[in-house]
This record gives sequence, structure tokens and C-alpha cells, in this order.
Amino acid sequence: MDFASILIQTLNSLQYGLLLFLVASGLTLVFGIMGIINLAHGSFYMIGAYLAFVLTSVTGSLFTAILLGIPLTFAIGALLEWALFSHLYKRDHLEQVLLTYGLILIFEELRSLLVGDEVHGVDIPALFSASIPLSDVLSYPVYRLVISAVCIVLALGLYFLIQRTRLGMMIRAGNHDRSMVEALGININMIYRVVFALGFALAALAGMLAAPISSVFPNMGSHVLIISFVIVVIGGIGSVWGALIAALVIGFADTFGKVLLPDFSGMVVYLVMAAVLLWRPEGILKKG
Amino acid sequence: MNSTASTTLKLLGLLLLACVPLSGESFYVELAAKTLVLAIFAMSLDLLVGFTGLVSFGHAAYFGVAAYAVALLSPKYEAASLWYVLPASVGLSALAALLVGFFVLRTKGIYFIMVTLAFAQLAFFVFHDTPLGGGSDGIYLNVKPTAEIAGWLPFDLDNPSHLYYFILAALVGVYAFLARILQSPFGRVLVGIKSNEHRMQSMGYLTFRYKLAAFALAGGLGGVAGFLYAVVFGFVTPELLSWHQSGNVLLMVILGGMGSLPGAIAGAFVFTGMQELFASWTKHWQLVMGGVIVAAVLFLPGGLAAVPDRIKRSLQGGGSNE
Amino acid sequence: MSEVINEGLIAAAKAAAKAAAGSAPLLVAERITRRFGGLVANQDVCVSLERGKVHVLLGPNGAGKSTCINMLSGDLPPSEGRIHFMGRDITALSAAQRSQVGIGRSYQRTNIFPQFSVLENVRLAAQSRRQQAWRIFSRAMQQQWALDKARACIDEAGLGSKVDWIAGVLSHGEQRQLEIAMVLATDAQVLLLDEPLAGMGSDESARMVEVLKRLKPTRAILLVEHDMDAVFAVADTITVMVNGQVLESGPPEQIKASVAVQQAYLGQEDSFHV
Amino acid sequence: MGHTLNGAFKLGIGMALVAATLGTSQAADDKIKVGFMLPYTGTYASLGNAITNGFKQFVAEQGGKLGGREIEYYTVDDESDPAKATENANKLVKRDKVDLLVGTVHSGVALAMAKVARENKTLLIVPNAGADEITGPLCAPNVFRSSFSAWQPSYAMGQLMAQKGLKKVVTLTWKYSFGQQSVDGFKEAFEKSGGKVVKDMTLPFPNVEFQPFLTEIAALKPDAVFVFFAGAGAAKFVKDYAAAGLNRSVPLYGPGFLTDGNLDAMGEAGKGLQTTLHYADGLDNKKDPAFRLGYAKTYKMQPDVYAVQGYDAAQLYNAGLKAAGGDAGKQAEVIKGMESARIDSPRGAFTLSKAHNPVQDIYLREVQGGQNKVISIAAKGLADPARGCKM
Repeated sequence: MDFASILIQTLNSLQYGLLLFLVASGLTLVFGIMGIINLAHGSFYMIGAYLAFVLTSVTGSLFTAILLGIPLTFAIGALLEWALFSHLYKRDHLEQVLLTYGLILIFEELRSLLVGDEVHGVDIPALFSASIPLSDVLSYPVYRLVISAVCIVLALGLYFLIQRTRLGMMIRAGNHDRSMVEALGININMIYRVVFALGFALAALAGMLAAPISSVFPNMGSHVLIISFVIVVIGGIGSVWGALIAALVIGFADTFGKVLLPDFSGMVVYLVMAAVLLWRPEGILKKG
Repeated sequence: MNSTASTTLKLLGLLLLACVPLSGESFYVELAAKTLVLAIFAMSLDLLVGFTGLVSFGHAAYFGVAAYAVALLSPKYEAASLWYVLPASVGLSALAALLVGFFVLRTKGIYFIMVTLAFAQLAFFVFHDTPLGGGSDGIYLNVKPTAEIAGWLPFDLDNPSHLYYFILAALVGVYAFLARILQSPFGRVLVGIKSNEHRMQSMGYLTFRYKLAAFALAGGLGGVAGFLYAVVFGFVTPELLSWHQSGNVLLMVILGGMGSLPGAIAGAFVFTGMQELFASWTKHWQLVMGGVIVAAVLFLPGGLAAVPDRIKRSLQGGGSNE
Repeated sequence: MSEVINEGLIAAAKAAAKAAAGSAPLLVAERITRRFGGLVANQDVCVSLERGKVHVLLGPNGAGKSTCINMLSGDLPPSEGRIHFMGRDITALSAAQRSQVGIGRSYQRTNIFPQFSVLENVRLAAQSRRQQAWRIFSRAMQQQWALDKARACIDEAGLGSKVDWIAGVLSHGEQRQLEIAMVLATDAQVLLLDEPLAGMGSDESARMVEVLKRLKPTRAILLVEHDMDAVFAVADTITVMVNGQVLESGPPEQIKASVAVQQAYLGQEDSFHV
Repeated sequence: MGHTLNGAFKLGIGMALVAATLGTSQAADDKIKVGFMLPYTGTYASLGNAITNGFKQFVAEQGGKLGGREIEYYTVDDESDPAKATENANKLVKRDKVDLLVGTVHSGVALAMAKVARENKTLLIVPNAGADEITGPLCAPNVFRSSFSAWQPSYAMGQLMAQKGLKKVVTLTWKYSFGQQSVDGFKEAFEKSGGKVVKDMTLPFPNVEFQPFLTEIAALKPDAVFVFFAGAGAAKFVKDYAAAGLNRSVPLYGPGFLTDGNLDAMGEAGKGLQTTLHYADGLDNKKDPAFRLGYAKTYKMQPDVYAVQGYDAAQLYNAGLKAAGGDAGKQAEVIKGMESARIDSPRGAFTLSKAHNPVQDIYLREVQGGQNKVISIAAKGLADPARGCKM
């Protein structure tokens, strides 16, 4: 590989890693704060992508679709938490696995009933449909840069939310000791609901952003789910920053693995995980 | 419930299963054979989930490793010897479990669930991506292994009835093996680990080793099921190692009630039965299945396992009509 | 895994234990310190346990007694300092390995197998002394030596009449006795007992004190306890801890007379009236 | 022993459930039983439906009969899942005892079906799956194909690209046998005519993150790129290729699955793409317009190549049944009739090779105005070499 290719592949790695971060951050928050293992998180990504498709075809613009989609998915998330997940906090992990596994089946079939099984494309908004020439033959799509930029902004937003706001303080407290939070007279149920809805919205937003470049198709959530698990394991449960680092590591490992070790590309990500487990069984940034 | 009655019930169940090939309906014999294979698979996972307290969400990996081992170890157009491929494939799956166990048993709780899943995915990609496994198309086992020993053929796996009884014998064998192990000092330690691992450690048990042994053992027994699956269907694909497969077998264990070997067998039958039944209603049968699962978790804490107890209790409650 | 590497060390410690059965202290902690992040839970604590003696650890809640016992039992690695058992350094051994060399403990919160019978609880403890994991086909209930030993330890702990009961339905005091039986079944030379009398009625306490007295001659005992009557009934040495540090250590008379101890306990709910 | 009782009790429930499904009765009468094993859910659902529609359209044109006999349909959704393929095929073959098995789209599943068909001597028509083996090493007297082999469109494309004077080509496909067979067919023709494949790249199916490969293509700067992709992944690939600006400097070619059914999803990015296939829009024969009109009337949508393949599967069986006087039991005569049939297909008439694969014209098509317009015939009467077939 020449230098220019390496640079461009680096750009690819960053973009893929940042998108994965968006999905995994919600997952790690729900894991860390609520202690719930959620297999349906990949479905949230799928729901986001299909929402982007449906809303874009109705409204004609991905912008509008995303603007409508964020509050909508937040609301769905809160509803799900109220209806289902709030019953799971005191149950053991096995029952959580079971219920969220059932949810995957339900979401996929609902998707099949409501939207069908065809593959659909979502148009890139005209504003970002250009490409920037990087070498004499290759251009880099502006939209991919936009995705990276949005992800970075959201990561900063999450940082601000968790470090600087009252909600963030409650989230951090809940992360360490839920009985302490309750002792402070804070409504822990409300925190859980907000965190869960936030996780749902983040995963769905990732799906919406990715829809134009990945197209929308059945079972698109399951690959994302397992990669997100790997990211959470590597980063450490509950650690948003661990998730960011891990997502970037995975982005690089996957991108360069594909080109350099094509026969083993699917495995590279998991080998990275195995190495981290040997080194630090609880992830690179374990929470207190 | 005394033990004579329970033994009688078990023998009755066995008799019932033994009668299936007499029906002569080859499709249903094969369906029953598949269910028996899944029952073996479910029992092997129950050793981990129900008896040792390790919720593995990647058990399909060992099932798949053994299935692939049969396909890869058999010559393309000749029969391999059963007495070579069976131990080899079971050994390989146990070895894979030993290796994976060394990593995953360093973690606990949610981590353990996710890490077992991720390692199963790694195994999936070994067969999916590398030249070893033939990609997503899988590999055919063109000729079933032969049971011939020095010119003498005790039974013929190409004969569907022989194959069925071979599987039934394997089921009984695995059941007896596990039942015996659970009564041994080793088995008691596993149950102790499930109940209170920390206490086991403070009593001087190096629990990691026991868990690793259990993990490898469960992997090997899952391999028995994988071996039989490959022989029944003559075809292996990476899907055998997929996380849906791991999820389904976990479901069987839970449906049957964790920590009960007959329960695991029943779970496999209930699962297959539901699948066939729902699929005959609607092509969106997974919606029904998903709904049943979610409802079961919400409204039946303790799972289906608790249902007979509930019925018993309600029967006893209304004892006056007897 | 460190558990595997230290096999040789365990064997050596066991051999030393047999050879040195006699006068020298069994367990010695030298200036052990434990930090949690910025918080110092134990600083430079020294404890020494001898066979035939009961060493009591006293102190208000949060003084660091449990942290200290956790470091001795191997549940928590010390941040600094060394721990010796019969002259061998065992600082690096895990809890399971320390149990194997002869250090047994009970927990502040009852820590048993509630679904198992009393016999099975103790039998499992006895079995831990001869781990023959490869014998997966023998029946646990036919290992006579383990059953005999379990029954003997249950008797020793005063639970002889409840052998076949399910542990979870025993009274609180009986569960504490069960814990003692389990520690005994592991052949422990050193007993680390974390508040064995907590939550007991006076009858139960008296019974437990009898048990402790019976055990004392053949073993070294570390006792964390708040019940002053019991403490002075059995103690040979008392160490008082405050804020993670040793305030004073010596025979009961010395502690009773100590001005520093009196001051430290002034205003405390459970200040001692002797 | 409470748990044993529970276990036995549950075992009873399980048995009852299985018994309940056993009870589904099978009507026995003198209709011909046709079993569809096709994907009706999942990614390939629309293909499965198109094949079924095509088959039924021909039957409807014959007054609801084939070879003068009434037809009864049995349907199994194969979910494109190879792991369930043998079991699903057995449902139709062993449980329902169909006279003709029709299926399927996914090559892996089709291979499993071919195995079941061979073992049980059930007549099988494959209406899509292009795996070379089906009419190659695994060929059998009772196994037919109404579609194509992976080799056919790719070989035609290889010839064509060499004729265009392209020298240095990079290939990219999913790493499964159909993709690799496509690339092999292409390479065979292209390198025979003096071209050179400078790099073969693969990615695991159904991975769709193409960006690293596009970067690699840009670094290699070939004269052209040959790809095999289908369905969702194909649409995405074409869009990514255009977004990377590669379509301006490195032309893209491939078998027609790249664009078929994907024209809407690709949008602008697909414009001008040239592909090879055995079917196209705007074909110059009499059969096609009539077929299209009839299909559109019945199903309220335009037919595609899959509908054609289903339609031809029905034609093929019709020819066999006629030769046997409508008696499906005389399998040898049915097979003889099918082997010698000349099928008047909407794609243009074709006959079958010795290995039972269509000998057919392969068209060069170009994406114009939302259609795969035929440009020329890339290969006339192209027959699959049927390597490894001992029939």
C-alpha cells in the first residue's frame, strides 16, 4: 500500500469506527447504568435505518426524516422501557437475554409485515452528495465526512451531558451505586427511562445516518449488535470513553484487516477482543 | 413422587421414543431424530447453565465445530470409519471449548454472556471466511460414516431406522453420563459453584479449573450432538454456529427448566413442536414465537419450568373436589 | 493464572506447617496496607496469631476490621506489606490457595449454600481437602471419609441434631454454627471469624462461646466481635483499630486500662462498659 | 424428586405438541403435486414470489393444467437458510410426496435440494440458483435447471471485455461459491483472449462495507472492474462506486444481477452500467410482449428475469408430462420429454444441454431510463461446459 492509500484507509477506519461508537455508546450506557443485557440493541439500529427510509420517502428529505426520527425513537425507547424493560431490572441476566431475544424476532417480523423484505436505498441529501477528489482516480464522498463530523459532535455532546449536567451527574452516580442515588431522593426510574430512551435514540440515529451508505435491508441489525458487544467488552462495561477507543480500534482493525488479510477479515475483530481479554479481562477502561 | 414412579415415567418416555420408527413415515422419523439431536445439545448446555451457573450464549460453536470436523475428516466420496470420526470430532469440539473457556472464564455475568457470544462468532468466521470451511455455502458430507469393524457391520447409518436408534442410544448414553457425573464429587462442586462460587473459593476450591473442565465437557457433549446432526443431514454450514442457534438451544434449556436433564429433553421437544406448529399457521411464525417468549418472561417468572408446580399447587388448593 | 503457578508454594507451606507445629506464631501480618483509590482502608496493620490463643480485633464500624480479615484470608490483595504463614510468605496466594494451606474463615454476612442440606454444606468443605477431580464417576455420597469428617465437624460445632436439615431453613444462630463446621471441615489451623455472634440471641451466643472455647486449644483464632462479654470471655490478645490503623494491642487487662482506647470509644454508640 | 416429575410432565407436553403437528392430514387424489421450495421471507422473498407467479401464470395459460392434469401446490418457505435446507426439502419430498420439486434462489439451499432429489429420485427443476455443480459434478437424470449457470453470463462478459480491448482488470465479489464461480467463468474467457486479472478481491457474504476495497481499486488503477454482486449489496456497491468517483475513470462490468431488481435503489449511480444476462428489457421476440402483458394484468406489476425462469420451469415440466401422456409416475418418459423440449421462452427460445442446463443467448444490456435495455447478443447459444458431469 502506498502512502495515499494508507491515508484514505485511515479515513475509512475513522468513519466506520465513529459510526460504531454511536451504536455502542447507547449499549454500554444501558449495560453499565441499568445492568441490563440488551440483545435487541441491533434492532434499534435497524429500526432507525428503516425509519429513515420510510420518513425520507414520505417527506422527501433525509434531514426532515432525522429531525422527526430523533424524538420519535426517543419516545419509542421510553415506551419500551416502561412497557418491558422496567420489569427486567430485578430479573437475572438469563431472563434479560430471553426477553430481548424474543424482541429481535418480533421487530424483524414487524419490519417484514410493515415495510416488506425488499432492500431499499436512501438518497444522500443533495447538499452532501458531492465527492472530494483525493487522488487522480479516487474521490471521497462528502457524506461520509459529514457522518464522521456528526459522530464527533455527538461524542462531545455526550461528554458534556455526562460530565457537566445534573442529569449526567445522576447518570454517573447511578453508574457507581444505585442505592446512593435513591438515598439522594433522585427518581431512579426516571433516570433509567431517559438513559434507555437515549440509548435507543443513539442507535436509531446511527441507523438513520448510515442508511444512505449501507442501504436498508432485513437483519441489518445483527452484525452491528455483535460488533457492538465486542466494543463494549473491549472498552469496559459502562465506559463511554472506553467504547470510543474500542470502536476506533475495531474500525481500524476491520478496515485494514479486509485489505491485508482478506481470508481472516471477519476474525480480526474477535482476535483483538481475545487479546484485550488476556490483557485486561474487564476491558481497557473499567468503571469503578 | 417416589423414585420408582419417576423411573417408570422415564422408561415409558423412552419406549414412546423407541416406537417412532415403527410409524414408517420417514419425514417424521427424521424430525424426531433431529429433535433428539437437539435434546442432546440442550442437555450439554444445561450442564453449564443449569448446573454450573454459567450462561453461555455461544454454545453453537462446539456443535458446529464437531459437525464441520465430520465433514472435513471424511473422504469426499468414501465412508469414513465411525470409530475414528466420532471421537475425533467430539475431541476437537472439547478442545475448542477448552481453549475458549480459558479466555471466557476470566469474565463473569454480562461479560461472560457477551464474550461467549463473541467467541462463537469468531468460530463462525473461521468456517465462513477461511479456506478451511467452504464459505457461506458450507460443505457436504456425501457419504455417512460406516460402523464397520474389521468387515463386520453392527449397524448401518444409511438405514434411517438404524440411524434413529443410534441417536436414541446416544441420547440415553449422554443422559446417563451426565446424571452420573452430577452425583460425583466433581458434579457436586459444580452445583456448589452455581450456588455460591465465592464460598467455594474460600473453602479452597480452585473454581476456575472446575469451570474449565465443565466448559470443555459441555463442549464435547455439544460436539456429540453436532456430529449426529451432520450425519443426519449430510450437510454443514456456518449457520450451525450462528448466534441464533446458540439462542435457540438456550431457549430449549430454559423452556424445559434449567438444572433438569429430562427438562432439557422436553425443552427440545417443546421448541421443535412450537416451531412446526407456528410455521404451519403463518409464514410470520417468528412473530408468534417472539411474542410467546416475551410473554413467558413477563408473566411466567421462573419460566415454563414452574408451570407444573403451579398446576400441582392449584390442584392441591382445590383438593375438596377429589 | 497465578493459581496454577503457586502450586509448589502451597506444597511447601503445607510441609512447613507440619514441621513447625509448635510454639512459633502461625500467621503473621507485617505492616499490611490496603488502599481503595485515594482512600486508605488499612494502614501498616500488624497482626500475629498463635495456636491455642484467641486474638480479638476490636474497633468501631468502618475501622477497617473486615478489610484486615479480607487481606488475611486472601479475598483482597494488600497494597503493601507481607503476610507469612508458618514462616512462608503467602502474600501472593489467592483465597482458595490460602484455604488449602490451612487458613479458614467465616463471613460477617452468613455465607453458606442455602439450598443444600447441612451435611452437604460441610461435606463439600471436607471434600475440598482431597480434590480428585478426575474421578468423575465415583459417587459423592459413597465417599465415606468425607461423610464421616463432615458429621464429626457438625457435632463439633454443636449442630449434630440438624444434619439432614436444609441449610436455608436453619435459624440465624444455627447458620453461623454451620459456617464454623464448614471451616473446621477444611482442617483449618487458623480460623478467621468475622463477627460469628452478630445477630444472635443470648442462648445462641453462649453456645457459640462454648464452641469457641472448645476449638481454642488446637487452633489459632482471629475473632472480630462487638459483644464485649464474649470478647473478654475468650480473648488472649486484643487489637483495637481506629480509622484503618492499630491504636493499641495487648492482653485484655492492658486494653481495659488504656486511656487511648477509652478516648477513641468516647461518644461511640457501642463504647464499652466493662 | 420433584424435578423428575416436572421433566416427565414437560416431556409429555412436548410429545403432544409434536403429535399435534403430525396430525396435519394429506389429501390423496389424482392431482399432480408440485412442491415449491422458495424463499418467501427474507432478502430473496420477492424473487421467490416472482418465480411462483411465473410458474402459475403458465399453468393458468394452460387452463389450470399441465399435460392435461390438474395441479395441486405445496409450499415451503426455505428462508434462504442452507442449515434448514435438507429438512425443508424433505418436508416436500418425504412428507408431501410431491411429483415435482421446484426451487430455489439460494445456491447453497439448491445444492442441498439436489442432494435430496438425487437420493429420493424426485424430479427437480431449479428455477434460479446458478451454482455450476448442479449441472456439473452433481448432475443427475432427474435434476433440471430453467435458469442459467454462474459460468454463462460471466464467460460472455469475459469475451466481451477482451474484445473491447481492456487489458488489466480487478475482480471483486462475495466470498461464496456463486461469486467465485462467476469470477472463474469471467477469468477463463478474459485471460484466454489475452487479458490479465491483476487482483482478485473478496469479502465475506453478506458484508456491504466496500469502502476499503474501493480505495484499493483506486490504488491499483485497472482498466476496468468486474464484480459479482446481487440484491441489496449490489445496489449499495454501485452507489458507493459512483460516490468514490471511480465510475468516471474505471468502468464497471458484471453479470446482470448487479442491476436486476436494483434499478430504483441505485438511482443515478446505475446509469449507463453494462451487464450480461440471459434476459433483458426490450427483447425482439414475439413471446416476450405477450408474457409481459399477461403477467402485468394478473399480478399488477412488471415481470423480471425470475418470473421468466419460473414460467419456463412450468413450460419444461409441461413438455415432459405431455410426452408421458400426463402420467407423472412414468418418470423416465417425463425426463425424456423434458430433455428434448424446445422451450419458447420470453428470453428467446432455448433447448437443454446434456447436463440439463439451458443452451441460451446471453445479452449485453445497458441501464437506460430505468430499464436494462438490450444492446446486443454477447454470446449466441452459449452452453455451459458442464465440467464434471458424468451423464
